Parts: sequence; structure tokens; C-alpha cells
Amino acid sequence: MSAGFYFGVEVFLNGLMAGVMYSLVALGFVLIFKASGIFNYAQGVMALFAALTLVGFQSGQIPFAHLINAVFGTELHHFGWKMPTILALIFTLMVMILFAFLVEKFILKHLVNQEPIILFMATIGLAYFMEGFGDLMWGSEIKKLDIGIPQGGNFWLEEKTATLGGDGFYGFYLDNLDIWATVCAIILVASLVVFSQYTKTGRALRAVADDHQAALSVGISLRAIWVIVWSIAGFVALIAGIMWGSKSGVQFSLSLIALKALPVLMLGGFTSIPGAIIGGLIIGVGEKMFEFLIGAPFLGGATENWFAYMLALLFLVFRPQGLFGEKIIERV
Amino acid sequence: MRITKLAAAAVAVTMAAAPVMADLVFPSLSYRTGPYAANGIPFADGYEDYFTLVNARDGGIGGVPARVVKCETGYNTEKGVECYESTKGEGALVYQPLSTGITYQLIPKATADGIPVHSMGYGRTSAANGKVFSNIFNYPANYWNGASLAVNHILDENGGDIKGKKIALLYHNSAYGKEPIRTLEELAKKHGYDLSLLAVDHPGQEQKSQWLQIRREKPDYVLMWGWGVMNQVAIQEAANIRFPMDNFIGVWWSGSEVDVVPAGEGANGYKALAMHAVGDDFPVFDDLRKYVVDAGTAAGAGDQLGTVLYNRGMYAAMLAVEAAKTAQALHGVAEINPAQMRDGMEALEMTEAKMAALGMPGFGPEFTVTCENHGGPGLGAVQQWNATDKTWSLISDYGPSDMEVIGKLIMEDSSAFAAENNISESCN
Amino acid sequence: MFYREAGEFKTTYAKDQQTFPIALDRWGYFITLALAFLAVPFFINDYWANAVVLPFLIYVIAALGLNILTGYCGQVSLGTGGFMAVGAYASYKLMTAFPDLNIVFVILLSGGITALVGMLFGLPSLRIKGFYLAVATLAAQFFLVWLFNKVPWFYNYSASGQISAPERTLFGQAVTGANAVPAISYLFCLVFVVVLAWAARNLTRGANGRKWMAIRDMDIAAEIIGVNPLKTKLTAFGVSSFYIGVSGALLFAVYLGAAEVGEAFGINKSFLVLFMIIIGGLGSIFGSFAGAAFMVLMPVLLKNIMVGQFGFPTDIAAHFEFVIVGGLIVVFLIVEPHGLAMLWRIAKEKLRLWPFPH
Amino acid sequence: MNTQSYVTADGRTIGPAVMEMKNITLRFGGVVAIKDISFDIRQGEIRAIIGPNGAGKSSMLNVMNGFYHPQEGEVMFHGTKRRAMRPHQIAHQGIARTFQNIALFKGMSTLDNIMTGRLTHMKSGLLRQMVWWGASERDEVKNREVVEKIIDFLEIQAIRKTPVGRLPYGLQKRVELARALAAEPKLLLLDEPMAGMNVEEKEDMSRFILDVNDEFGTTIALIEHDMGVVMDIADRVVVMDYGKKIGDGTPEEVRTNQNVIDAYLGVAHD
Repeated sequence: MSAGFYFGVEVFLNGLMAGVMYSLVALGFVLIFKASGIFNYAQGVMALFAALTLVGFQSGQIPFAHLINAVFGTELHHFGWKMPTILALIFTLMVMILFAFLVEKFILKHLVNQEPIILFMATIGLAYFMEGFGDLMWGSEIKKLDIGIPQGGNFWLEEKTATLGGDGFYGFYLDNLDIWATVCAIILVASLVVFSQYTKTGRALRAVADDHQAALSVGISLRAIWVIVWSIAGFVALIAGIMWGSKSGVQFSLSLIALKALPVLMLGGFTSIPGAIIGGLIIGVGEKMFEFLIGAPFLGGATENWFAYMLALLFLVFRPQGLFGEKIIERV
Repeated sequence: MRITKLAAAAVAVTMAAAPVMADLVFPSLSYRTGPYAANGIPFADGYEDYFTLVNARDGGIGGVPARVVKCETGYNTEKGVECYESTKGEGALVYQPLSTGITYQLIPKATADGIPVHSMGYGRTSAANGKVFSNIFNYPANYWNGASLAVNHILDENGGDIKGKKIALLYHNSAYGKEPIRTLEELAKKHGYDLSLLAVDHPGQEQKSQWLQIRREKPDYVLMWGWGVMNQVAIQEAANIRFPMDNFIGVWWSGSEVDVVPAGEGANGYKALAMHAVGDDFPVFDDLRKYVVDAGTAAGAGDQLGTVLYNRGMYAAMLAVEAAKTAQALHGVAEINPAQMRDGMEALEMTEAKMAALGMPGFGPEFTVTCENHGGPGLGAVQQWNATDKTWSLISDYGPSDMEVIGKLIMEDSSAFAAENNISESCN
Repeated sequence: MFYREAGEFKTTYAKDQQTFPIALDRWGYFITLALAFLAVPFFINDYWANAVVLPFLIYVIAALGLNILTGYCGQVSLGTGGFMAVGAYASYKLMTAFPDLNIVFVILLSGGITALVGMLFGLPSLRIKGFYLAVATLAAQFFLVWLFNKVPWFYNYSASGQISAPERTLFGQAVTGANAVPAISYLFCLVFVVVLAWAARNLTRGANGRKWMAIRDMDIAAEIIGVNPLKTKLTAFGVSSFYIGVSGALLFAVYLGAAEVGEAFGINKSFLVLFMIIIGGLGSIFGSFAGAAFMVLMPVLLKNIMVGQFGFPTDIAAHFEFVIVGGLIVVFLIVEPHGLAMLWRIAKEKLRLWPFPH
Repeated sequence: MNTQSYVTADGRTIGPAVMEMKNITLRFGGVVAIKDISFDIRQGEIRAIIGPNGAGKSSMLNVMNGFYHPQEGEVMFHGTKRRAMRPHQIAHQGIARTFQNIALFKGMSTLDNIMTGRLTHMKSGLLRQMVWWGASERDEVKNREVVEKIIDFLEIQAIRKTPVGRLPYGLQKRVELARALAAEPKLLLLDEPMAGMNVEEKEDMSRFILDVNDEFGTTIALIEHDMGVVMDIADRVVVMDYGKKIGDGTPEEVRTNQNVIDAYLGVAHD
């Protein structure tokens, strides 16, 4: 086999890994959409906010320090302690649950039974709000996020496979961070499945997803469900924020990862958790392979952004119900 | 329409005319918010602090206090326009637009208004041709100088022969990122290296494809024209594939502390171009601490002194102050207007003696601005990151760039602009 | 008791169908128009024109366009930024390729070209619906931005990839380029706004508008009563893109003067215009004006209050701007999901009954 | 095939067949919704299709207006075989309908909803619409006059400008009828026009259907699961059960048909 073939395989594998990273973001969208029919544009900003909060706790930053300094002329920065990662994670999770609670109390509660586009808009308003709020709270500098996940090429794999493809091939390259992300994603999806199949709350969640009215009539509190779902989505956002933030540092641009998840959603459907995973993998592999085979050699590169959307678009034209949807029979 | 009118009335109330004061106005179009805030904050701090220092230490410029008018653009072009319009009425002497987009906006506007623009190391490269761009200055160096400086550095490391070497350019897929391509292609013809181009789409969080390609093709050197999150990810990915950091050279906008810190140890040895010195080992910083930070008048938290971008902001402010002084001497008035400021910039001469007197010996290259050449001689240096003690340091002198190649390109691009916009050349 | 329709009986169907059935409204409209054309040009200065009024007028056109597509025809689009870019680059190419072509035709032709591109990207709307379509239009957004960045022909092979609008005149007055007087740029845009708003009103109140709204409200029923869905949706995409293209051309040529595709026409622009129509009111011409005014004026107003009046540091003010605008969007949606236009209508209905409570 | 015209007891003229369904079979996947059904609808008559829930009546109506395409059989309209076409093309041929679950355009007023019924008669060239003055305005006024007649006829003047979402159920049904009538159809299909109504509303609706047929001479095909009212107003009735036709004829004939009686009394099928 030629080196070119193995490079193709390498790109394919890395595409799968990138796909997992996209799926992590897409999962948050799916959870909320499934339970409440809300297309939560703020998911990306939630990931940013969660990561900011995590780093803030870890490094003992004083929230709103800049604001306080500006108003009172003080010189506050840090509390002066460092928090162990695990404690910081727990605190961040609590903040995300509080966030879910506040979102329900101040936004969702007042928008029950509104059209989807209105709810979508509300989440855009929320995203704006969170962008400003996150910056006010934690500052806008780029922060290093390190919770001990190894980064860099997996050299064991590289050495073991170096002899495969002859002189021009240097062994498969996979990023340790991506491998970790994959493991996390598997655990996350498995626990979500267990949660929704085998716990009472999980079953209630599914009931709400199937039919709001019916769920209400058997006494499931819609509002409690919303808080739970947004909390879980906050947790997923935290995981996504950690994975993406480890790579680039925690900064404003982190919120843009939402854009990477949208074609995944189109492909996999807004309501299917397996769809989010498979869709992510297809998008990841598709855009990487396209860039490798066509984009970089013939089109001058940087095709990935639009190709992901075009792929999803083409797919939908031929299968409007998405990957896992059932064929739609129109009735009147 | 009624709501519009109400709001308009409200705006009118809040926009009560600013008092006219005898001072020299220097607007600071900062971007302390938005996706590039981490870069914008230290620059704005440095820019603003230097004027504070000049006022506190020297009693202003030639006896007239300098006033900094702050306006937040968030790196957004339309907000930049709003900032320009809202500050120009206060008698702004010179604009530092700080984003390529805003610079392009201001080139025709500021020219029509007779206000000079100083785009230091960014903006429209061919504005170096003062014959066409009468009000635009981009000394001491521009992107094309930068590309040439990087190639010169590689030439130095290889004893002047880079025939057959592979050089890859990793660039932000935007007007900014594409700037060096033409120069690098010309230089490739001259020096015989192979150039490959790798575009990264905005914002640049996902660069796996590009770095796998670099890993496959094993270029000898990688140059980077990156911005924002693209820088941090690229440096991290380079470390991930164990690319030799010594051979990875970024432009000056890809070479600040915030770009390398997130990658930790892996970034050690990464290089970037420089148009001014780094670190706080200059007498001027003692003054800054004494008159500004300790006096509690610093623009930021006062912890950025000596960082690359703080120094750049301060350097830009210093050049503005020196140009104002030149203008005052030239026209014999202390309270100069924008047109006189423009003349001062055009007659600016930075010598080692001048910088030493300011407490900044060797802080930047020596250069002279002329009516024809608004870009200076295009001198620049290379700096390198030491991840252990977390410092940048210059590893070369301010060397020349290949003006033979660049000059030709500048003439080409500026005359195309002149033709498109019916501009007749001045300086004759 | 002053604001009411009592005593005004419509004797013909044509009168009954007019835009402002209440005399007071009609007068308000004419006075606003007269002020806009006869008074404002004498008072407008650089700051007002460039910081507030020009962007407001230009975004009104974009908002009208998107409102036709999303508000009237129910097809949510996030490709507005990309379509504006088509308008901008088309006007740049036309201006540089045909220096003698009148600027009015340049702008209109740019709109026409955008309409064609819009219809092309509207084709999938026959099969893809709702949020899926919204996300699908992002494909247009990303692809168009990439294309204008990648193919040097679009920016005349300039080294930087930026496009700059050369000076063009109308009746001897510069309307584009740096020498344009604010009053002239303002009037130029105003004429486009008034004509296009009037055309939009006419398009939406007649047979076309009903077809669009029928598709929006229930596409299957619409098809069964004789509305051709493909043709109707494509018309909406075409008309909408025409407006958006004109708006993009004006934004580039008259307002910005220079532009780079990724920065000026990125995804943020798509969201901005969508905000405008939702805050203003979907399916409302007035809403397009109100929404554009809100999104253009609010940040300027907040900035001037916070920085100018209270002396906030500029960065904190900018953060608060996000918090406040985001918060206001949510509050508006909670108070009145149908936007400022509906609030306005409710206010008028209250006024009509005043001073009696019912 | 019925080609002879005749005059009914109440003096209406019933002409030759407008639409003929020939051996229609419709399947969804493996499920057979309609099995080999043939019948015709004659000019000027009120033709009812009745049957219990799930008999395939709505599917039949959907075949008639081209929303579903049958796998076998053909539809003859005005004596010629109808080729496969989209529903909007069929609307242009003069077939209008109402819906079982009201399908009004919720964002529009009553007047606008009814005006949509005129769309097949209106011109919508973009340029002339943009200018409005002149051609478009005249077109609008002309069609508005037609619509106003229907509004008067159905006694809904008071709710002209009301958004349809705010109307009670019975009125919505009436607006939907008005929208279908506005098209001045050659054949009007009514899908359970009386479903969910109380006795009074049912009587009103029956009266309107009869009046429409009488005054405009509109040919009407309606489906209904409840035999009662239908028997009073229909000229001829097709009875369906489990996708098959089990009876066809005048109300009296059908009433005495053993198969029909069995179906309605729930005799076990075998």
C-alpha cells in the first residue's frame, strides 16, 4: 500500500475524531430541542461561559473584578487560592444548574406555548446577554485551561504504525485530546441513555419529548423537566467547553463552536441523540476528506466551513426527514 | 417612525457638545471587547498610558496637554465608523484604526477630512506610497516587509542559500492573511524555495486538516499570518505534531504572550517578527511606573507593562507624540491641527539619539519618513519565545527587507488604486 | 378621542384597502415623509449620517427584504449576510467594469443579480422546511463568503482582497466615495428606502402577498387552493434577495466605501437583520423600520449614555451593551412576541378607545 | 355512464358527469386505503360519500383533488382522462375544497383568507403589483366585489377584518367554505363540513350547502361519517367501508342496502 493511502486513512481517522468534537456540541442542542422544542442558539455561549467559570474557579479569580475596580477604584484580581480541578468542576456544575433554574424562571416560564421562532429568538437574546455577562464576570483575556487531560500526538500509536506505509509515511497521528474527547463522548452518551431509559426522571423526560399535553396530564411538571434538561445541557456544554477550550485557550471565539454543530444537527436531526453522534462523524469525515482530496489540492483550501453545510444541505434535499427521521407522509 | 424620532431625541440629549479645550486630541479606537479583546486590551493600555505619562512628566507635548478620546470598536467595522465620526469633531489629530477593515474604511474618509491615519504594521500595505495615499502612514514596517523579513531570517539561518527548501504559509483566509502571498511568491522566484499555501478559515478553531498536511509534507519552515483564536490553535497543533518550533515564524500579530501561553511548554522556541523591542528593560518603564501606574491613572490594571502588545501601543503613541513635536517645530505653533500633524508625520525622523533621550534606546528601528515613502525603510527583527521564563526576546537586530521586490509591488497596487479612484499623484 | 376612525366611512373598496385607513395616520405619514425629505437634509451632519441615519436606512431595506421572505412567506433565512455580499460585490464589479453606468442602475442591477443568486439558493426550500431550511441557508452564507474571498476576479485581483467604492455622481453630486456630502448620501438612500418600502407594501397587500402568507400559514392548504409552492417560494426568495442585494450594494458603496467580505458580510450580519425583523415584527412593513431603528440606535444610545453621561470605561460599557440588548430582546419577546409593530398597534387601539376603558 | 340530463323534484337540472372515478386503488406502503372504487359526480348535483371512520373517505377526496396519486385507476374530469398533476394545477382546473381539520391561514383576516380563494383568478405580475396603481388596484377591487357577494351570502360581514384565529369553530368552518366558494369552482369538495358542530350549526351549514348548490349551481361532493344530515341534502350517496364501495345510489336506495346497514350496525366482517 502506498503512503498516500495511509495518509487518507489518517485523515479519515482524524475526521472521525473531529466529528466527535462536533457531536459534543450538537448533543446539547438535541437535548434541549427534544424536551422543549427550543432551538437553543445560546448553547455555544453556554460552553464558553461554563469553561470561563471553570477556569475562574480553578485560578481563584474574583468575579466582576474589573467592574468592581472601575466602580470603586479598587485593585481586585484574585482571591489568592487555587482550587483543585475536581472541586472547580463541581462548583461549575452548580453554577450551570443555577443558570438553568434562572433561565426557566425568567425566560421559559413566560414563553410557554409560543411559536418555535420566538423561542429561538429568545435564546439569541440570551446568548447576547451571556456574552456580555460572561465577559463582565470573568474578563476577556485568553485563559489557559488545563484540567490534566494530555494533549499532543499519541506517539505510541505513531511508532507502532510507522512501518506501515514505507518511507514517506510516519505513522498515524492522533491527538490525545481527541482520543479523550471520544472516550468522554462515549461515556456521556451511555450515561444519557441509561439515565433516560432506567431512571424515573429520564422516563419523564422522554414522555415530555413525546407529548407535552399527555405528560402534563399525568402530572409531570414541565417546568421541573425544563430545569433538568437545561442543567444537563449545561453539563454537556461544560464538557464541550473543556475539550475545545483545552485546544485554543478559553476565549470569546469558543462561542462560535455552535456553528460547527449546526450542520451536524441538520444531518442527524434535531431530536436524535444517535443522530447527533453519527451526523457528527459524517460531517467530520466528510469535510476532512473533501479538504484532503479536493479542497486543498484544487480549490485553494479552507473549504471545511461551507462544505459541512453543503453536505448537510445536499443530504436533506434527498432525504428531508434527516438521517433518523421517518418518512413524512403529508396529510390534510 | 415615531419611535425612531423619540430615540433620536434621546440621543441628541446625551450628545451635548463637548467643551472646546486647548489640547491635542488623540483618539484611541480600542477593541477591549469582542473576539480579539485579549490583543486589544494591552495595546490600548500602552497607547493610552504613554499619553498620560507625557502629560504627567512633561506637561504635555510642547506644553499642550494631550487628550485621549476613547471609543470602543470591538473590532467591528461599522462601530469603527461610528467611533471615527463621533471623535473627529473633537479635533482628532491622528487615527490608529487598529483593524484592517476600519483602516480601509478610513483611507478615503480621513483623506477627504484631511486627518492622517497611522496604521502601524497593518492596514493597506501599498499606502506606503505617499504619492497616492497622502494621509495614510504605515511606518515603520508593513506586511510585505514582514514577509521579506521572515524570508531573510531563513536565509540567515541557512547561510544565504534556501534553494529547494520548502516553506509553507499558514494564513487566515481573509484580506489580512492573504497580504504576504504576492511577496512570498516573488521572493520564491528570486531565492528558489518552494512555497505552499495553507488557508485557515475564520475563526480558525479547527486546523486539523492543515496540520496533517504540514505533517505529511514536512516543510522546512512554516510562516503564519494568523489572528485571534487561530494563533493559539496553530501553535498548539504545531506542538502536537512536534513541528520544530524554531522553524515556525509568525507575523507580529501572531507573536504576543496571549498567543503562546495557552500552548504551555510546547510553544518554546516559537518565533515571531517584531517591529519594536519587548520586555520592560527600558528607562521609560520606570517613568511609566512612577507617573502612571503608581499614580493610579493607568488605563488598565498596570500588569501589562513590557508585554509585546503593550509595548506596541506605547511605541505607536511615542511615534505619534514625536510626529506632533516635529509638526510643532515645523509650523512653529504648539496647538497643531490635523493637517499640520500630517506634515509632522511626513517629516518624522526617528534616530537612536532621539529614542535614547526618551528612555527607549533601541526600542525601535531608526527610520525617516518622506513625502514619497510613508512606510519607512521596512526594518524589522525576529523575537523568540522562551516558555520556561515566559518571555519574548529579540534574537536579531532590526534588519532590512527586500525593498527591490516590495517597492515594485507597492507601486503596482497603489497605481491600480489611484486609477480606480481617479487620484493624481502628489509630491512632485 | 382624537385618534379614531369614527366619522370616516369608506365608500369604495379601493379606499378600504388603502395603507393608512385612519386620517391621522395618513397625515403622520405625510408629515414624516416631508420632514425626511425637506428638513433632515439641512440638519444632517457627518456624525448623524454615518453613525446613525445611513446604517438605519440601509438596514431598513435589508429588513424589508428578509421580512418578505421570513415574515410574509415564512421561510427563515440565515443567509442575509451572504446575499448582501453578492449585492456589494456585484456593485463593485459593475462600477469598475462600466465606469459610465449610472449609479442608480448599478444599485438596481446589483439587486437583480442578488435576486438570481437568492433564487438559486431558494431551490432547496421546496423540500427543506423550518429550522432545517434556516440552517441550510447558512450553506449559502459560508459558501458565498468563501467564494468572494477565494476568487480574485471578484476583487479585481487587488493584492489585499479589499474592495473600495470609486466615486460616482448623480446629477453632478457625489453619492459614493469620500467626497459625498452626508445630505446627498442620505437623500440617495432615502429615495431607495421610500420607493422600496412602498413597493414592498404593494407587493404584500395584493395577490402576491396573499400567496406568500398562505404558504407561510399552511403550505399544503395553499397548494390545494391553487398556489404553486415552488414558484411562490422562489418569488419570495427573489424579491427578498433583490432588497437585500440593494441593501448590500448601498452598504458597501454609499455607507462603508470599502469592505472585506468576511468582516462586513459575515454571519453576524445575517443574525443582525433577523433580530431586526423579529424585534420589529414579522410580517410588518412598519416592523422592519422599527426593528432596524432599534438595533441601530440602541447600541449608539446606550454607548452615549453610559460613556458620555456616566463616564463608564468603554469596555465595561460595551459589555453592558450586550447584556442590555440581549435582555431587552428577551423582555420584548415576553411582553409582545409579535414585536414592536404589535406593541404599536396595541398602543393605537388603546388610543382609539381613550378615554373610555372599553 | 350517465349522460342524460334530468330535472330533480325541486327543479334543479342535473347534467352529465363532471368527474368520474374509475377503478381507483390507493395504497400507503402495504396498507390499502382504497380498493377498486368507481363512481361519478354529475353536473349540479350534491354527491355524498359516507362511511364509518377509517373507511377511506378522506383519502378518496385527496385523490379527487390530486393530493394523492392512486396506484391504479384513473380520474376523468369533464370527459378527459386527467394526467398526474400537482394539487395547485388541479385547483386551476376549477376544483376547490374545504378541510376536515380547518386549514385556514391563521395569520390573515377573514377577508384576506377569502381573497386567497380568488388567487386562481387574479394576476400577480411582480412589477404591476409593485406599482399597484392602475392594473393591480382594479384587479383587486374587481375580485373584492366577488368576495363581498360571498361574504353577504354566508352572512359573515361582521367578521370581515377579524383575524381568523380569533373566530369560533363554527364561523371558521363557514369562512373556509367562503374561501372555497370564492374560487367559483366547477366542483366543490367538502371534507366533513359538519364535523364537530352542534345541531344548530349543522342546520345552518346544511342550509348554506343547499343554497350554494341552488343559487350558484355548484356541483358539490361532500364526505361525512354521520348519515343523518347527509341523507337529507344529498342527491346521491356513495357508501365506503374499509376502502371498498359497499353502496351507491339515492339516499333511499342506500338506506335500504343490506351491506350499508351491516356496516353501520357493526356486523362482523369476514
